[in-house]
Amino acid sequence: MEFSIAIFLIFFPFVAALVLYLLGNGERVYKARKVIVKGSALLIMAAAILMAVLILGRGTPYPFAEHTKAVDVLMACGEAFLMILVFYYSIRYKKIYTAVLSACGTLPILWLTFSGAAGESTAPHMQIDNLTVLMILVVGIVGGLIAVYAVGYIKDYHNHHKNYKDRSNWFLAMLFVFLGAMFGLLLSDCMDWMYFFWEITSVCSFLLIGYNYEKESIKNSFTALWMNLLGGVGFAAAILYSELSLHVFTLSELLQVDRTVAPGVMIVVSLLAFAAMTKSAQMPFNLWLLGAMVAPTPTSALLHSATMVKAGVYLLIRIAPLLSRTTAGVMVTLIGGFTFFAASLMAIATSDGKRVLAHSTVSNLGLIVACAGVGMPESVWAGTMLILFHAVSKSLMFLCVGAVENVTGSRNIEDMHGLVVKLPRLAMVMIIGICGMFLAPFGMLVAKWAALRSYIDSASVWLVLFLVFGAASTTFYWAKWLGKLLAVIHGSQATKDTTHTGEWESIYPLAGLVVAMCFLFPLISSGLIQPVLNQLFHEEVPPVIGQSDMIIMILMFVLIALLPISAVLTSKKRVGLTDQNTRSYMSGVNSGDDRHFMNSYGDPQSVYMANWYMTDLIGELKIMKPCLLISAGILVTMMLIIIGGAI
Amino acid sequence: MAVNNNAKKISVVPFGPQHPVLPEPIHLDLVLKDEKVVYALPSIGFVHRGLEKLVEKRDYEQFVLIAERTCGICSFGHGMGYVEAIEKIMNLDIPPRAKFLRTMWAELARMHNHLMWLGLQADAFGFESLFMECWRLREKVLDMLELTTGGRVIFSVNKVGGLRKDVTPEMLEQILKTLDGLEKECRVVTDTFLGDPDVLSRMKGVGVLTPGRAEELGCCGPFLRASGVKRDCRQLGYEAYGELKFEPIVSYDGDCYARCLVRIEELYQSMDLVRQCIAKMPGGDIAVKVTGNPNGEYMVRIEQPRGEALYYVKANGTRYLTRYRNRTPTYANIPGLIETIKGAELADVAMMILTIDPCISCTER
Amino acid sequence: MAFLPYVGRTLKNLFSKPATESFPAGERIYPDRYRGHIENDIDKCILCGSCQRNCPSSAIKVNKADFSWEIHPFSCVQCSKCVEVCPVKCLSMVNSFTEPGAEKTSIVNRFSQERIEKEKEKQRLMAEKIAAAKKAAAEKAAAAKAPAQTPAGT
Amino acid sequence: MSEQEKKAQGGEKKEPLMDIKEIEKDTLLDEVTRISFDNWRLIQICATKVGEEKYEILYTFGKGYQWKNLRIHLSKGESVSSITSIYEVAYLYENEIHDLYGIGIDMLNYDFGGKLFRTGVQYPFA
Amino acid sequence: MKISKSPWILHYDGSSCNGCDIEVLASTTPRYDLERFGIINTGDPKHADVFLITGGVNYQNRDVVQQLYSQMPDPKVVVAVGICACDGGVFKDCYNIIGGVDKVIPVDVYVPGCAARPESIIDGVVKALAILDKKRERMAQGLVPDEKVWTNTIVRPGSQEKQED
Amino acid sequence: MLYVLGFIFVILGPFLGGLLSGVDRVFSARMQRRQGPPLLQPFADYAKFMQKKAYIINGLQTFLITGHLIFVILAGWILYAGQDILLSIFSLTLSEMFLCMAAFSASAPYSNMSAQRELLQMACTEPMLLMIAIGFYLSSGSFMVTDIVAQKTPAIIHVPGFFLGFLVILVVELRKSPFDVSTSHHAHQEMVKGVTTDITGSLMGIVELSEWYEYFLMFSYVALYFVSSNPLSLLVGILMGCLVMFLMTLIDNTFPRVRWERMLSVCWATTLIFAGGNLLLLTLLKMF
Ligand code: SF4
Ligand code: SF4
Ligand code: SF4
Ligand code: SF4
Ligand code: SF4
Ligand code: SF4
Ligand code: SF4
Ligand code: SF4
Repeated sequence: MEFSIAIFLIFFPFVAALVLYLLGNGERVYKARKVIVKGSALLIMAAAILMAVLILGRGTPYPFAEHTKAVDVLMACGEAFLMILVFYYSIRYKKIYTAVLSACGTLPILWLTFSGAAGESTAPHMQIDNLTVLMILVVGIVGGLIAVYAVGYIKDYHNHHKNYKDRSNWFLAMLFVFLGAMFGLLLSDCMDWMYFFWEITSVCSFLLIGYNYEKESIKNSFTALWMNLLGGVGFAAAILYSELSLHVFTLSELLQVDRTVAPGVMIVVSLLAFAAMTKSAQMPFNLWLLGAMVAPTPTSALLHSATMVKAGVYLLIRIAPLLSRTTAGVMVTLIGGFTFFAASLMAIATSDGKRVLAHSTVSNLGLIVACAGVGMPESVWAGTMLILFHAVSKSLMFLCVGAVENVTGSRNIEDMHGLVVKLPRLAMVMIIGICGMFLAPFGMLVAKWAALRSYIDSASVWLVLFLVFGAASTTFYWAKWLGKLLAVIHGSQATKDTTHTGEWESIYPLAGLVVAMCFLFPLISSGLIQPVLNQLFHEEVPPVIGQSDMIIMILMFVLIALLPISAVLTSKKRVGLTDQNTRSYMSGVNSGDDRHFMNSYGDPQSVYMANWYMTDLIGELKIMKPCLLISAGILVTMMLIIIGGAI
Repeated sequence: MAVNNNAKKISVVPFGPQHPVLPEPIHLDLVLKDEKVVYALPSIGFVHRGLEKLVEKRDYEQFVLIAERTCGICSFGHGMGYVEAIEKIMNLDIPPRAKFLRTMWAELARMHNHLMWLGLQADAFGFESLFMECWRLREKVLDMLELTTGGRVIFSVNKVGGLRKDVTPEMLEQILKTLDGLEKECRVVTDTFLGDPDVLSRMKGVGVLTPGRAEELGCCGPFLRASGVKRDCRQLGYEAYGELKFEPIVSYDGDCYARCLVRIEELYQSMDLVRQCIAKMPGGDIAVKVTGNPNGEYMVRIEQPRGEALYYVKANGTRYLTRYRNRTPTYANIPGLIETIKGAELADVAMMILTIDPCISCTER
Repeated sequence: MAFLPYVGRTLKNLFSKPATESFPAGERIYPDRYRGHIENDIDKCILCGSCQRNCPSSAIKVNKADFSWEIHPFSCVQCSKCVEVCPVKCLSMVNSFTEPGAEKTSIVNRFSQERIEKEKEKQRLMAEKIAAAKKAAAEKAAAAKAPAQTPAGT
Repeated sequence: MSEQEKKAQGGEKKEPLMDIKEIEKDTLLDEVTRISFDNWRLIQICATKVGEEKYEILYTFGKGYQWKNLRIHLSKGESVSSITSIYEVAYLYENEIHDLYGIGIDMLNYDFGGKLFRTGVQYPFA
Repeated sequence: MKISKSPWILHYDGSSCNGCDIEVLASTTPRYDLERFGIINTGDPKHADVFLITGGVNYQNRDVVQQLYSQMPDPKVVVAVGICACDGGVFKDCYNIIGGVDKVIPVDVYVPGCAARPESIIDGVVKALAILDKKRERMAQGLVPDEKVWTNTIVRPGSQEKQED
Repeated sequence: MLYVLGFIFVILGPFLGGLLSGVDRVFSARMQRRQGPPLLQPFADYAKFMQKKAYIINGLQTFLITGHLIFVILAGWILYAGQDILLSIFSLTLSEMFLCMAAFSASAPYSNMSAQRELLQMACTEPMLLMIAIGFYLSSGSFMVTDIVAQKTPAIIHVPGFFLGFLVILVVELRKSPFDVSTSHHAHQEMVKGVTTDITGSLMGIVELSEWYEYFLMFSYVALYFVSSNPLSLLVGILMGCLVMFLMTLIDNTFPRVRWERMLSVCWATTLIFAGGNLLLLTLLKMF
């Protein structure tokens, strides 16, 4: 049963992708396409949930696929195909360095597979344990909902952007390919196989980012490609070293290696961590994620929340026990912590909604990465919790920003002033999303609590500092966004909400999911995450959060939940100001309504209230370069120390 | 479709006329980026009464009382400027005692103004207890004024041809005694303005106006002198100033600190001038008899606490004047103010407005 | 936050007596010259109207017909101009301020009844005198005219 | 006028107390430009109504403690060119003159359009 | 506790000459210290109970005065400080002076004086507090706070009106 | 038992907090050589606000202000009920967030600008607030207040740096000069009345009430540094609390209000130096 579901999860998305692609474009196929996408997404979600139920009920990991020579060869062919694809694009757009990177990663792996230099692995190539299940749930559910959202969105997108060639069949197909690859990655235990899926996601994201063939998209897609390929090279190097010198083929074997006996294992770990950090867009590799914004919203949602970047942190969580109290761990925590802090600063200085989301993704991932780097049970608990909350809330936010942009034509946060009045439903959902990102006891704060504790326990002073300062700036940029949404403006400014039902179909479930997760968070902790810890650390990890804390957190949540609810209630009787309301204070020169004042020329002028950005202090232009240099410096130094130390 | 990341980060807000940090109703349209002022435009007229036209309804002798109510702070100076112009037109030579008394009162008024200003300035950067301290000391100056004129802020002692009230030697004695105590107490306060590191952090380098720009914009008073231009109309020697010894006080940084410094020095200078006046106080009459009506025009320049003020009078030989025009220091300083506000932080705007020591009521008349 | 010059003064203030006056509980003594409000010794007033003409604030109304002198304290700016111009020095500036109030009341000083009588009498006499004078003048004129007129009429 | 008054004014026709240069309206900009090249600053501008439908405008310039005045004469309906192109700070004075007298000022840098003083009476001094 | 135990002041300078203004300010400083009566000089009409207004009203600030008055929550009292605020004072004949404050908003207490001295301002405020309590009582009985019906007697000359509206 | 203590806080907190702020006002006045208001003035203010008509700008505001109050109370309850101090701090942050949002919802220029400043203030204090919890954790090995007060030695012995850092941000939390940039008790503020500019009547009363809770909560945080298993230490804690409150009044009266840049740099630098330094030292001690 588990086996067949696993196979289904990997292959079905590819099949769906093929069907969607072959269906072609045009008005006629739209209905059919909708049915197919929704059906497939539902099937995938159902399969993910079923799998979760089975594995969680089982209690122990489920390994499979022991003898797989033929599959190995097939995968090698696949890798070769991907390499050729990269070659094609790099020659076409004259970016030869991508071809070189691709070759550097792929050729050694091909050589390994075909030469058999490393010998035959007898360990099962795939394994499903609690962590896998957790991730499958995230990818399946969030990814599925994004795919549903994409159908309607991409139609709109082409209605608005007539100048782009309509390749939506291809676009949707790529989304499903992406999902398939993610499942493959999660299910694989063998590093060779993982590498194959890893490369698929890299190439897929490249293709998705460059979807509309604009100059900027192409530039950004190549940035994404070379960074991820560079990570791929790190991955390949890790495989090479581990298979050749340690004769370790799978991650679970790697976790068993005693690092006092084989210090070389740290090289593998650090290389894997390096690969993971590129994929998770940690500084100095955060640029690709920021660039991915140029793609249609579903792409960003998919890349930022549930899939691509989560592959990186997933890998880190997997190897977290190995990172605990090691130099590699220090490297990971340093990079993660620094990224958390620096990216959140840059988010403050940004007004483009999607870009804020991008920075915040980078920043949150930094926190997760740091949690993994600490490698203590509490921190892994926190990291996992964060993955969950982040995936759901962030995808919700992306979808909302996309929807708002479709309605109002702008995704600038400043234009969202008074969204509770303009678009109450979307605003409410966005408020849920934002709360999910940073308010107690939602994801961030619960996790921050544990993260703090583990950081102190692991005695990493710098991390505590990064965390407290990063937390402050995180609060700042989320809160000011939230504030913009909550501004109550005159009721006459309400806008007609033209968001499609199709989009609501994914926005509402996601919002519901955020709320449900908050309510059920003690259950999630004990039912989903605690087992992960037990398996990961091979011991019975005591509950991270105490009973009374849970109660208080739930209490806080119940109180907070009233916030969006009250927004709904008031929206029923129109939140917007009417002419009966008292005027707001404007130094006594209000003129008639709440939007205008008498200016010096004696004419009514509209007030305009912008948020703080501190662009001169922490604008991207100001601090991006130094941050990249610092993080690159840390990375290179630490890698050298680790590799030097191990050799 | 790259969104311009800076385009929407600008706020437009009204500042004044009613605003807690503004002692008077001035209005500014502010355009802010975060809280940095990128554009400001003043509007005046919230206090505009039209008193200049009142010369057509009140005779030239009554009008002294109205002229001094142009503003309650340099009320004395306004009255003095007006009567000087009339006296010049009528070719009256007022007695020296009146001249010395006028000078003494003008300097006492300067002291009360500067102490008041120091308090308001402290308030503008949020130093409440310093504000209270300044105003507590100011009460002593007011006591001296009330003792001699009977008014705390509106004195009503000037008239065409001299003064309406004389002072007794005991009063002068009393003034000298009060001055000594006051000077000692003021030191603590002014030392705080000039030495407290946090106060300095608010004022140093804030709102710099270069001497060149200050001249170009026609600034005057302590605002101008803080930018290093040595011009003080008292040097023209009107009333008894010609017989007193003093030098205009200048400072060269052109920032808020320099303006504060100039005013503090002037406070002590005024104390000195009052002492000089009392020491040299001649005896004799305080007024000459005035007959007839003025005919002609004249413009008087005097140095008010806030800068150079002009009084233009055009008379036509009747009891009612043709034109009375008062160009006040603040009027001349507003363009300079706007210049310094641009690029300042919102938190400093109030302070910057204060550093020209604005007096809206005389500006708008 | 190196050296805080002001702390000493603040602490000293804390332990000294507040500078606050106990007004309105304790009475305040005003300086002699304080210009508070105008009072009229109506018995001396001759209702000449000079104060009314010279008041910059139009606070005084002199009503000769009614034998009253009226001041609007809520209009008076205490400039003392009226005191200066009063020919009989019946006006004085008293050094306490007019009580604030909910209404803008005005104060009317009227001649005492007997003075009114006297004035009326005086006026009557004056009027009679004038009338008599007029009459006399008229008679005179008439007398002057009469000779000329009579012949014409006949 | 009584004898006394005449004496008070110092005889019949006394020397003018102020030194004012009367100029033609058209030469205003030339004169002002010359003055500004000579580094004088603008002290004030002030209008006066002198008789029915007749106005004069007095420009005062200063340099150190010295000063000098220019005066132009206008009649109702005439407008005068702004000197804000030479002295940028003249805008307050010129707007004021427009608002109080209704004298048109051409080419102002900041034109408040008659609303610098939002008075109850339009052009109260006119 | 009575509402008059904590009267907060909003001070606005209408068309005053500053004389009364600085006296209002002076009455908050150590020598007179209005805070003895629980009075805070707040700058925010929305927190104020007592509207201290100095100077007369002119055509440009009447909207401001009315706006500020309307932004003060009931119960509230208005104290006109200084002769200018009482009836326009020496400026009552000026072309731009509408008159005293009572021309545009109802005034509860008039404080005469030019300039009104701090003692008389304190006197006036204390008088106003009694009225404030009375208004609160009326409100508690479900009545409108003001006993008198106030009618706006302001005369607007037509000439400028077109531009403004 | 402890829960009961929590509820006692809920009931007594505002009285003690109001009293503290009354004392503060009297002392402030005396420092300015003024007679000052009666001691119970804050209560009169509160009563006044409750009697005033509320001009509510919008419906959302009522809810947000209530949230503000509830979360301050919760923060205090958590502390007194001996629960997790970090959660108490989160709750406190949350309550400030509610106030901020209430200001945002007014959609008025001064409310909005103050809300931005309030957020900035939160960004200034949040690192140190989290550090407070960390400090207690370092000294007692637990976030639970019950464990913190059960220590042999008071926390101050281990974490004096944290305490110093806390004093700095306490100035911000209590809205005292020099860091009263968003809302000030002093009348003349460029932000008018800061975040409360557009809050009227009974809503403003609720804000005042929350402030008292916060006052007392801050007092309690200070005292917590001095409390140990020795019952006498409770007295020391209360004494130090009073002393610190007096210090705050003194600071309030001897500083001008600074600009936001300076506030940010001072707050972050002191957090980094005092708390960070203390943390580093303790970590090093633990390692060797
Ligand atoms: S989402 Fe907006 S920008 Fe994109 S295609 Fe649609 S309308 Fe255009
Ligand atoms: S950012 Fe928005 S408008 Fe631009 S490509 Fe993406 S979805 Fe379209
Ligand atoms: S300069 Fe200011 S203080 Fe002096 S008279 Fe003019 S308005 Fe009054
Ligand atoms: S001036 Fe004197 S005498 Fe004449 S009416 Fe007035 S008060 Fe009476
Ligand atoms: S005071 Fe003299 S001049 Fe004046 S009205 Fe009386 S009698 Fe005539
Ligand atoms: S004191 Fe002045 S204002 Fe008052 S009545 Fe006399 S003349 Fe008029
Ligand atoms: S009467 Fe006095 S206080 Fe009133 S406006 Fe006139 S001068 Fe000012
Ligand atoms: S009453 Fe007198 S002091 Fe007060 S504002 Fe009016 S003129 Fe000035």
